[in-house]
This record gives sequence, C-alpha cells and structure tokens, in this order.
Amino acid sequence: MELFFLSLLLIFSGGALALILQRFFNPMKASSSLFIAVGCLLGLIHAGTWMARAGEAAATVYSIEYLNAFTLAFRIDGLSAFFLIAIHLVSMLAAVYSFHYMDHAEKPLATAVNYFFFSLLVGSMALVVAADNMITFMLAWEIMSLSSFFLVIHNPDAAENRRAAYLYFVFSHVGAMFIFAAFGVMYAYSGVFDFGSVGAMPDAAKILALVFAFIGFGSKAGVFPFHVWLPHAHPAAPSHISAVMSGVMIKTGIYGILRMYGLIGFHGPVFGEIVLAAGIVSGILGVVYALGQHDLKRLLAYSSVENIGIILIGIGIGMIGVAADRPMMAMLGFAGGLLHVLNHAIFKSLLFLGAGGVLQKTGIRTMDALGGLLKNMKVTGTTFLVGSLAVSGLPPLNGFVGEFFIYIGGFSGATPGGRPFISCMAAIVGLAIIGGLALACFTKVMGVVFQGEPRSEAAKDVGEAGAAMRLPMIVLAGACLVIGLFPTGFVLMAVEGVSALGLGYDTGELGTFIQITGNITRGGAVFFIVFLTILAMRKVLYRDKTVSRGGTWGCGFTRPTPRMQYTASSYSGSILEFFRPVAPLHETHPPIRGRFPDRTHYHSHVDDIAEKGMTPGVVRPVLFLFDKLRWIQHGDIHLYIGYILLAIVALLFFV
Amino acid sequence: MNQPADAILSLVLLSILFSFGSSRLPSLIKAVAFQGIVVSLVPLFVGHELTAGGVIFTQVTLLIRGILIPLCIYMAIKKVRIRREVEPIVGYHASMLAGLALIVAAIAFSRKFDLPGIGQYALLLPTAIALLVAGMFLLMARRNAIAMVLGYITMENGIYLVGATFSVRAQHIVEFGILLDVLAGVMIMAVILQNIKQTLDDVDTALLRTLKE
Amino acid sequence: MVELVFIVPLVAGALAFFMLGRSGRPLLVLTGAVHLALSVYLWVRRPEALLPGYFGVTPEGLLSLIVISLLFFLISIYTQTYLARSEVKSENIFTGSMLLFLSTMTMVTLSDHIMVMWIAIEATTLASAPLIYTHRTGASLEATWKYVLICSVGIALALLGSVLITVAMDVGGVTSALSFSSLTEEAKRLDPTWLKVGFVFILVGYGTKMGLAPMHTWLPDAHSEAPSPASALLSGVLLNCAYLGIFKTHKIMVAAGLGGFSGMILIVFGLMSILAAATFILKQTEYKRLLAYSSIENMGIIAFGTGVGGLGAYGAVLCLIHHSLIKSSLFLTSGNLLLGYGGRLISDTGNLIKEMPRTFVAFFAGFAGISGIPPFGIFIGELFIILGAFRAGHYVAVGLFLLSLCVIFGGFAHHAMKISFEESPKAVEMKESITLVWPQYGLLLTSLILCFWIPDTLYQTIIQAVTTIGGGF
Amino acid sequence: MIKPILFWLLAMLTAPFFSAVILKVKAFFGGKKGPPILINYYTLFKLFQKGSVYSHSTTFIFKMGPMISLGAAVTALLFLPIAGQPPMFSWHGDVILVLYLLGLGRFFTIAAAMDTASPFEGMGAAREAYFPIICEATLFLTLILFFMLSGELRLSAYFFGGEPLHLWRAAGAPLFFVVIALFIVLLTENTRVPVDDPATHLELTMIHEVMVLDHSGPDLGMIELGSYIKLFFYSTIVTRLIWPYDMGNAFVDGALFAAAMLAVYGVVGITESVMARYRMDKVPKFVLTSFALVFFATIITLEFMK
Repeated sequence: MELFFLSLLLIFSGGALALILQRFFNPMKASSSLFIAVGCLLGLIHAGTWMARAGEAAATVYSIEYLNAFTLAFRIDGLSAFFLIAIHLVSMLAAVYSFHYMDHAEKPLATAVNYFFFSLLVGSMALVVAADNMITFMLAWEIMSLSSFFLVIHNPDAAENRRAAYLYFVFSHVGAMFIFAAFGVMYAYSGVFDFGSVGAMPDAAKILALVFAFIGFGSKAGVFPFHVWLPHAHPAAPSHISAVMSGVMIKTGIYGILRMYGLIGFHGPVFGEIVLAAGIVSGILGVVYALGQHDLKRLLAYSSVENIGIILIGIGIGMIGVAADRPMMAMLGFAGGLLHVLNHAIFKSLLFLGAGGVLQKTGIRTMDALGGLLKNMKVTGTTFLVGSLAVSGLPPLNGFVGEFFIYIGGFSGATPGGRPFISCMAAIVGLAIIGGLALACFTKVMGVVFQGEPRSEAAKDVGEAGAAMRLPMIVLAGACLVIGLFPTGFVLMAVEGVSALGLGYDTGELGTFIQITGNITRGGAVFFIVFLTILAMRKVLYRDKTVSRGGTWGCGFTRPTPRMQYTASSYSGSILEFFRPVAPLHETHPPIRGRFPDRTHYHSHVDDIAEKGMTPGVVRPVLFLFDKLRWIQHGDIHLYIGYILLAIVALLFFV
Repeated sequence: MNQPADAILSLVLLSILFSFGSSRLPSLIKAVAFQGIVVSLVPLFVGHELTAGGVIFTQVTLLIRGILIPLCIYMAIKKVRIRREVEPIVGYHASMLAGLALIVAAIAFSRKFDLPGIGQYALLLPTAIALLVAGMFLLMARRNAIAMVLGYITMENGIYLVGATFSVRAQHIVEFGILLDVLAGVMIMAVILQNIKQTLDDVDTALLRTLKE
Repeated sequence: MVELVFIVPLVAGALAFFMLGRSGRPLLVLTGAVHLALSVYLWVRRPEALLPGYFGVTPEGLLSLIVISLLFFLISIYTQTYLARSEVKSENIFTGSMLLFLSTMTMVTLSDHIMVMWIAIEATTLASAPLIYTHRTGASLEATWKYVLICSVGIALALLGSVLITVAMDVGGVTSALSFSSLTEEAKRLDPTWLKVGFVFILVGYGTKMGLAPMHTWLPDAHSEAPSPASALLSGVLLNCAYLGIFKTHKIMVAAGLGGFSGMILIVFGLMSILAAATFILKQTEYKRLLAYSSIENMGIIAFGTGVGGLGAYGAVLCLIHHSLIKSSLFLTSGNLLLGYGGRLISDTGNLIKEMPRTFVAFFAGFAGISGIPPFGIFIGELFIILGAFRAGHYVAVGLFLLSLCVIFGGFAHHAMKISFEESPKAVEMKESITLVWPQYGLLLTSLILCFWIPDTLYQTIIQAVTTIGGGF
Repeated sequence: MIKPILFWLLAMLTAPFFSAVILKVKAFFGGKKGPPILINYYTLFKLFQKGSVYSHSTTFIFKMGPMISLGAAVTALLFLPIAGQPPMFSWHGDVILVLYLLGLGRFFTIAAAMDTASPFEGMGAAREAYFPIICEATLFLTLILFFMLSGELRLSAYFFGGEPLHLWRAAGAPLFFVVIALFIVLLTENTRVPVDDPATHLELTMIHEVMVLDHSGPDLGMIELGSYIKLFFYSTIVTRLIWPYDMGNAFVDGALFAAAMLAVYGVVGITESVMARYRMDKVPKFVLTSFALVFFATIITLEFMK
C-alpha cells in the first residue's frame, strides 16, 4: 500500500511541479511527464506485484481518519488491482507521449494547467478503483470528473469544445447524482458508509440500487443512450488525454458497475439481461455511428462506445451465468469482459495516440482530407495498423482474446431450454455483427487515412512523430501482440479480478482457462508458421524476377487523381444505408445540370439518435415545465404578500 | 359587553370598517392612530395587576403607537403632498363589505379557543384577529404605498393586542425593544415613501413592478 | 462580556455615520478585525452573558458568529478597493449601515430570548435596508421597498408566532423565562397545539427572511440591487441568521417531541425553494440574480437537511457554513464582473478566463463549490443530506431533490460556461489588484480546507448544535 | 498424424481443379467447349513464372495482402475434417478462431485494395467489407444450432466421420434450411453469381476481381490459390452436410466425398449459368434470407428439443 501512495505522491507532485515551473517550457514538460510516468510505473509495479502474490495474500486495506468522525478507506483486491494495471499502464505511456505532443510553447500556462489536471485525473482514477467506502469513492469520483472536464476544455476558443465540455460536465454531474442515489439506497439499509458491510436488502431495493448505479456509471462509461457526451468530449481533449479518457477513464464506469454488482449481490437474471441488452445496443450502434464519422477522433470515440458494449455483453453473460447458476459460463463472461477492459485500454489508447500523431503533423482531423500517411509515418502507421487489427478483434491480437472468451461463455449458455438461451443467442449474433462492422470501420480508417494517396496538400510529405511519441505507440503495439499470442497470464489476472466479486465460485476451473488460452496461443503459432512458410515461398518465387513500379491501373482511365479515390463516406455509404432506421444519414449534393455544370459537392453526416432525441425528449420538456412556473416572480408586491398569507393558511390546516 | 375594555374594543372594530371605507389618507391615518391608542390602553384594563413600571410603560407605548408612528406617516404625506388619489385594487365599498364579513368571521373564529386570563373579554381576541387580517387586507388591496404602510401598522397593532395579554407582558424591556423596532421600521418606510415620491413623482406601487423574471 | 461583541460594531457604526468622505473605510477593517478577535475569544472561552436569559452563547450561535466575523473581515478588506473603484454616494451611510448590520447580526447569533431574537432579526432588516438603496436608482429603491415591506410583514408574523409560543406556555402552565434554552428544557410541558401554530408562524416569518419559497420573492431583487459587498453579507450570513431563528424553534419542537411535524414542514419548504430556484436559474439573464437564486436553492437544501434530521442535519450545518463561505466569495467576484464588464447582464460578460484570469479562478472555483463538487465542502454536506434522506426513508422527496439539483446544475453550468469561456462582447481593462481577488481566495481556501480537515473544537461545536435537533450519526 | 496432413495437402492440390469444374459446367450450359479442366493450374503456373509491377501508391500492406489471405485460408483448412477424416488440429472453440482468421484474411485483402488509391478497388473493398457481415451472423447462428445439437464447439465435432449424421438425426428436416443457407453463404463469401460475377468485364460491378486488379505475378497467383482454397473450405462444409455418411475406409470416403464435392461445385456452376447477377442493393436481401433460414431452423429445433 505504501508503494501505492508513493506513486500517487509522485503523480500529484508531477502536476504541482508543472504549475511551479511554468515559466520554463521544456523543463516543465520534461519534469512533469517524468514524475507522472515514474509514479505510474511504481503504481504498475505495485499492482503487478499484488497480482503476482494474489493467491496467498488477502486484500490490502488502508484507512485514514477523515472529518473527525469518518474514514477514507482504501482496499486493493483483485478487481482494483486489475483496473490499476490498465490505468497506470496507459497513463504512463500517455505521460511519455505528452512530452513531444504538447508543443505549444506559446501557451506555457495552458500546458502547465493541462499537466496539473492530467496528474489529478490519473491520481483520482487510481483512488476511485482503490476506494472502499462511499465518501472516499464519491470524493475521488467527482475530482476525476472535474479534472477531466478541465482537460476537455483545454482549448476553449473553439465553440464545439465548449459545447463538448458543457455536455460532459452536465452528464457527469447527473451521473454522479444517480450514483448518490444508488449509494443512498444501500445506506438506507446498512447505515454505514463502508462498502464492506452492505446490509441485507430486499430484492426490490437491490434492483433499484443496481439500476441507479447502472445509469450513473453507464453515463460515465458511455453506454447508449448515455454516451452523448463522449463523441464530443474525446475529440476536444488533447490526444494523449483522449487516450487516457477513452482508454481507462470510461472504464471506471465499468469498474463501478462490477463493484456494485459484487457488493449488492443481487443474483436474479433481470439485471444481467438489462446489462446484456444495453451492451448489444451500445455495441452495434456504437460501431455503426463510428462508421458514419468523418472526424478521426470522433470515430475512435464512437468505437469506444462499441467496445464498452462488448465489455458489457461479457459482463452481462457473466451475470446471467450467475443467475442460471452456471459457474463456467459466469467465469468466462466476466473474465472475457474484464480482459477486454484491459485490451481495449491498450489498443484504443494506441489508436488515439496514433490519431494524435496524425493531428499534430497534418493539423487535420477530417479523414477525407488525409491519405497515404503510411509512407511518411512508418511507425505511426504500422502501429496504427496493429491497433486497427486488434480493435477489429482479429487473431492473433489481443482484441480477439477477450471476444473469444465472451463467445465461449455465450455458447456455454446456449444450451437448449432455460432462460439464458435467448440472451446468449442475441449476445453471440450481436458480437458477430459487431465484429464484422468493426472490421469494415477500421479497414476504412486504415485505407482512407494511411493508405492510398494524400487527398490534400496538408497531408503531403509530413514528417514522422517525435521519439517520445513513437515509443509509447511501439510499446502498446507490442502489448497487443503479446497478449494476443500469450494471453494466459493476463487471463489469470482477469480471473483474479472476477474472484474479487465474491461469487463464491472456486477458481478450480482455472484448468479450462489455461487450456483455452493455450489453444489460442497454438492457433496463433500455427498461423505464424503457415505465414512464414508462405513468406519463404514468396521469396523463392520472387528470386531474380523483374519487379518494377508504375502507376495504379486506372481501368483504362489515363489520368487518375487522388481526388478520385474512394472516400470515407463513399466507403461506408452502403452499409449505413442498411442501418438507416437507427442511423439516419443526411446527404446534400446539388445535382449537376446544364451543359456547363458548375462545381457540385457532396456532404453527408449521420445522426446519433440518442443525441437527436435528447433535445425533444429531455431538454425541451424540462424547459417548458419550468417556463410555466416563471410567472410567480411577476414583481407585484401585493401578491408577494399574498404568498405569505397563503403559506400560513395552508400550513394552519396541518396543525 | 359588561367590560369597559370591550366597549373601546368595539370602537376599534368600527375604526377598521372606517379605515376600509375611507379613500382619504389623513382619515386613514387618524383611524390607525386611534387603534394605536386603544391597543396601548387595553393592558390597563386587562388581566395582570399593574405595577408602576407597567403604568409608565403603557404611557410610553401610548406615546409611540398613538402619536409618534402616525405622526411619521403624516409628515411623510405632508412632505410628498399626494396630488391625485390612487385607485385601490379592491374598491372601497367592496372593502367595507369585506370588513364586515371579516369582523363576523373573526368573532366566530375566536369562539373556538378559550384562553386563560382573557376569558371574560369577549371582544379582545376578535379585535386582535380582525386587526391582523385587516392589515393584511390593506397590504394586498391598496396600490397606494402609504396605505400599505398603514396596513402594516394595523397588523402590528393587532399582534400587539394579542401579545398584550400574555406572559410577554412580564418583561417591559423586551416589549420596549419590539416597540422601538416597529418605530424604526415605520420611520424607514416613511423615508422610502419620500424617496419613492421623489423618484417616481407618485406613490402608486403599480410603478414598482420593474424587477421581475 | 458577550454583549461587547455586538456593542463594539454598534458604537463604531454610530460613529461611522458622522465620518465624512472615505475616512470610514479604515474603520470597517478595524472593527472587522476587533470583532473577529472578540468572536474568537468568545469561541475559546465561552463566557457567561451579563444578561443571562436574554443573551447566551449557544453552539449554533457560535458557528454563525464565527462565520459572520470571518466573512465580514474579508469583505471589509474587499470593500476598500470596491468603494475606490465604484462611485458610491454618501459613503458614511454605507459604512455605518454595514457596521450596524454586523452588530445586529451578531446580536441575532448571541440572543437566547425569543423576543430578543425577533428584535435582532427585525433590526437586521432595518440596518441593511440602506445598503440595498446604496446606488440610489429606481430599481434599487423598488428593491428596498419590497425588501423592507415583505420582510417586515413576514417578521411581524414571526412575532405573532413568538407570542403564540408564550400562549403555549400559559396554556401549558409553564412559568419559566422566555429563553430558548429554558423552553427547550420545559418543552414537554408546552401545549402542543399552540406550539405547532407558533412554529408555523415563526417558520413562515423567519422563512421569509431566510428566503424559503414561496416567501423568497424579495431576495433576488435585494441581492442583485445591493452593492456586491453588501450582497455578500446578505447572502452569506443574513440568511444564516434567519435560519438560526428557525433552527432554535425547531430545537424546541424536537424537544417537545413534535420533530416529525416541523421536520416534514421543513422538507416541504426546502423542496419548494429548490424547485423555485431551478425555475429561475434555468433562463436567468443577470448573474447577480443567478447567484441570489442559487442562495435560495442552498437555503432549501439546508432546510431539507434540517428536516431530514440525523446525518442530514449534520450535512445541513456543513452546507450552512460552506454556503456562506462560497456564496459570499461568489458575490464578491460578481463585484469584479460588474467593475470589469460594467453590465449586470450575463450577455454583457464573457471569456473571463482571458479577460480576468484571477477572477476567473475565483469564479469557477466558486461555481464548482456551490454546485457541490469537491474539493469544496458543500459536496460533503449534500452527500450527507442525500444519504440521510434515504436513511430516513423520504424516497420521493429525495428523488425530487436530486432531479432538481440536476436541473439547477444544468442551468448554472450553462451560464458559468458563457461567462467564463464564450466570446466577450467587449474588451475589459481592469487591474485585478490583490484586494479584489484574495478575499475570495481566502474564503474558498477555507471551504477547501474544511472539506478535508475540521478542527476538533469546530467539530465538537457542530455536533453539540446538531444533536439538539436529533442530528448526528 | 500422416493421414490428416495427406488430406490437407490433397485438398490444397485439388482445390483449383474443383473450381475449374464450375467453368466447365458454365461452358456446357453456354454450349461451348470451355477451358481445359486443368486451366487453373496453368494460370497459377503462368503467374508464378512472372515478375510483378507495383503501383507507386502501394506500401508493404499491398504485398502482405495476398500472403495473409492465403495463409488464413490454408490455416482454416488445417482445422477442417476433410472427407470426414480427422483434421490436424481440433479443440474447443476452434470454429471461432477459423472464422476470425478468415476475417483477418478479408481485412488484408481490403487493405491491399485500398492501398492502390484506385477508385474501382475502393468500390470493391467497400462491398467486400459489407456483405460478409451478414454471412458472419448467419455462420454464428448456424454454430449455435450445431452447438445445441452436438454440445461441442469444434469443426471436427460437426464434420468428422459420422458426426453430420448425428446432426441430421438430432435436428431432422430443419437442417435442410441450414444447407441452403450455408450454400448462400458459400456464394457470397466466395463472390460467385448472383452476388458477384467473376467473369464480368465491367469493373464497376465487380467485387473480388476488382480488388485484385493491381496485383500481378506470384502475388496474384497466391490470391487465386487462396480463393480456390476458401471455396474448397465452404464447399466441404456443405458437402459433408449433404453427404453425411461415413464408410470407415479413408479411400472410399475420399472418393465419395470427391464425388459429392463435384456435385456441389456443379450446382454452383449451374446457379452461375441460370442466374444473373443481382443489383448491388438487392444483394443484402439475398444474403439476409440465409440468416432468416438459419434462424427459422434454430427456433424449430429448439421446439423439437423441448
């Protein structure tokens, strides 16, 4: 535990240092990112060692007196440790990355403030997953929200950033209110703040608390339809912040759901089915909207919604498994979900860092203005390719492993008879569709952004990102491959996390897990062998052959230009057509008419139905309702005095 | 009706009707002054045996409630010289009817409780309630700022009448403090009235409705 | 000795009326300092009053007193520069009234006698009326008129309520002093019906002063028309004084075993106030009115918490303290906005972060604090109130409570974003001198520290105060 | 251990031959003599002889495309019981791995196409990304059905030896729907008529053929080989379902299996000759029917098993 707090100290001092040294730009960046990175490294070591000796050691507990009568309690168990690993890993790399990324020397104060809140965010995230009573949790949670808000509003000059920040602020506050409510229901029965001793509650109260918690945490995790803030906020923040937010911060929502589930211990199938349904919807809609985006970072943000969906599918299967009393199914579902938490943290942050590199070098976020970057940004492009493969859930990368476990879990629930069947069927088919769409989505990104020819001047002959930016990407890409090929250790960590839920299943099925992961490893190995053989074969075939270069075959068209390339919108057009009911596609292109037609253009965008529905569904009714009440303050003193009399008379009736 | 107190209290009830009916401020002020004098005299008749302090204090009350307070308002009008009459929200005849109804209601209502000490004074409680509500009524039914202030004073008189008969009596010093507060309040209101007149050149509160949502 | 605390500012105030020009300003700070010192002494020694039965040192009174003292001291510092920057006619009246205001409020916190409490509270109205009229505009005149009349009427009702409590005494045959302390001891023997009626009148009466809906109507006008330091005092501590009256009466009710009755009434009025605040915060156009309504909201929250009792009551007291600190800092900041942008409309402001960075820090921190976001204390207070309300089983009430808090946050955040980040209609040239920002920083820092560490003596005092209304955990 | 390898190699060797059958059938229906039955071997040989021309626009992904798609197909074949013989590898959940490996192949085919900056190839890529999504849904639904029937999650549990017969016994008639659905998937995944016309000459209407426009020499050869093997993979699945019997003798089984395969390829050929290509926006409906069929089958069987 000391190590844990030491790491926090380092992280926070890194932030403070930034404010102190703001006069000297580079030293400030260097020292601050160094402190934060080292702090995260310590935290990583701490969580890692905890995991290593998880078997024998019980949960680590630590508590400080707070406001004379209360305590700030911290507790590290498998679940916390698992999330801590993800948090510290990503934050560490983001901190390193930031050194070359934050290059606006003309705005030292803004940069320093950014570092300050960055450190605050990292530290508070760690505290959130370590908190062991309501007060501690909410304190850390709110500080996390506040600091991330300031990171989103990093550049307030752009109107859309301001809107994003506002949306995010409101959503996180409303979410917090729901979490308050959930805790309130728990407290109503227990009367103590500690998570440890949640009293016995009637099932109705349990469901109530869980649903409140699901809404509250879901709005942080970006579960449809509470995700509205997410695709606005993530692009607004600097890329390494987006990486942290999308990679780990939204996962604290998942952590909250899991933790509450473990604490309240409601084992009816209802909640599991709610979670599963939400997961499927978020997954499919998330990736569909991702397909519809033109802004690279917005696309990645929506893809986060999708992956949260996948995670929830896993968790939902786990919960249903618990409800149906099928330990194997439950373990597989939960483990798969947790593992995907780690995996998504890794590859999504990798993708965001890549996007940051592109943004920094070209200054463009619109994909249809990019292209051919792979030739000049080898490292960025290649790592981005790895990330895309991983996010599409393809073997032999880490994205596949988590989904694989969720699949197996789903199948083990899909035996005829019994309530789980339908849910599992939906889950499996949903996963399959999500997988296919994700593939389409990220082939589009790769193809449009990194391959082909540059579509604009700004995208031509750009330089490679700085060393401090390349290193994290390489590490993350490596991590994708390692987990994809040798998942055993990580799966065991996930299982350790699941066991912290106190489901009472002995981790005796570990054998099965190891067997499965072994198969994955073997499958990867087989594929690699085959691939290498083919590679060798290819070498042989190409020995002393004439290999020349020429222009792309234009199918008889002699003068192809980059502007003729397939664009992001045209690539995804037909698929979006299929999903038009849930993703209304708006196109504008003035038709070509006359003998000498003037320039035409094509613009398209996809509506997020949740966002569209928010205004008429929530905002307008509220405004209407309260507008109706405004007349009471009409300025006439006679009636004001009348109110007083009214109040008296009304009250006298109750005496 | 065998008590002398009740006799003067009935006059007070009359004065309420009068004040409801009168459209002219000076007469309204006179009515209020009369009420002030009466309510400050009532304790002489009611309940507790009189100490010397009691007598002195009664005189002081008389001075303030009966003379000083009305005088403040009178000065205020003198200074501002109301030119035209401000139409009330509730007309004068309607007000009179309301006043009658009010008094009846007050008497009926006050039959409900029997309070220790004042059992035998039939009109004490009705008058108190009537004054209270009448003040409220003036506050809500008159657009003329001065009339509203007078309404406030009427209310105060009513409350004093209630208070006059219970343990509060015990501590004159406290009573005196309350009295000073009321006096100061009325003075400040008078000042405000003058300012209103100067800035708006009228005392119609309909003009004071700019601050609203 | 106790009485000295309000006699000193009384004398100083009387003096200030005759000090011409700006000579009154140092007197403000000086008196503030002395007052602070005296209050601290009172806090430490808890001496007996010269007139026991009329005055007395109670824990809840001490809490309000120390807050008042601290606030007044910082505000008086701010006022120096504020007066220098803004043209205030007849400064001597302003300073004089400020000091009298301080003295009367102190008297409220120290009074133990029902009637004395009433006298003091009425006196605060009278002392603060000139402050609201400082700017001598038509609007300020209207505000003053409404303030004085509505509050006087309301407080007259409170007087009636106090009288009715004496009726309850006579009916119950209690012949003790009229002091809160002795009544709380005798509470069981008081006649319940008359006690209830009395409480109703007192609640409505002092509620008018405290700004509980629907009697809050005067509050936004007065707070927005008064000069910022005065608004800071009005919103920061005057409301607390009115609350003190209700608190003490509620204490008697609880002691008489009628806590359920009074608590339910408090909850209802609290919710109504929060809803009213939500109504007007959503589409507010002036930032000072915005803050005023937010005060109504917080008073509602405090009333709600008091009504809930238990953990909620503890939370309510925390909210009371932190609201005073944060809200007054916000009002001082609004003074800076007024000086800087020269308009009181939200649409006149904008891009505070660039125009007045230091003020921005104070403003945004204040906004976050008042919305119940850590590291500021209202967060912990609201948390306790909500948990307490659930514990007490008021599910529907707390549901409404949470929803309206969400609405209010949505509205307030919208305006805060506009003020802080949107384009500014005009460039601001205002020097943010130390005295214009550090008082706010001081207040906010206090709130921040109190969110993580409460000195034991303060904690003990709060607990003593809260347990008397069935609070605690 | 030898037998699986043998059959695996055999499969890869014969795959081009089988797809040549389709051409023959089409030629027959067109009243033509048609290309020699070994045409595909000649093509491959010719291609492997040649060198390559690469576009300026392309990167290493362009070269990886053919290798990975071929590799994926070959690896997939490793898990498939050919002619009812045991596969080389088989474990719990290998089906999912295989399907996702094919997905990997698709990813790189598309990426390679996007690499050329050619509008036509982009068009093809878009379609290649679109239609298989529904196929995957169908396949996974089929998988659920098979899992229900056999209780296992491995290819060999469905297609090894007499296992298909067990499937038939357990499910009965509904399995016909599955066969049809799988046939539709076969057509779609391998971009045959009516989804795509490999023989067309208008790039605008192509899917697979247009994506490989820029590949040349051995690269193109690998792609061709890969597609043959992929086709073989799917046809094997269909074949095993329509010829579920197990004679117990490897050679007999092999022979009968080959015959059944010929039949399936023949049907593909017939479909190609009697049907015209669908309009692109009609294709999804066509593929969706397969999903509907399997869904139907699953529900019915669920009722049966209750």
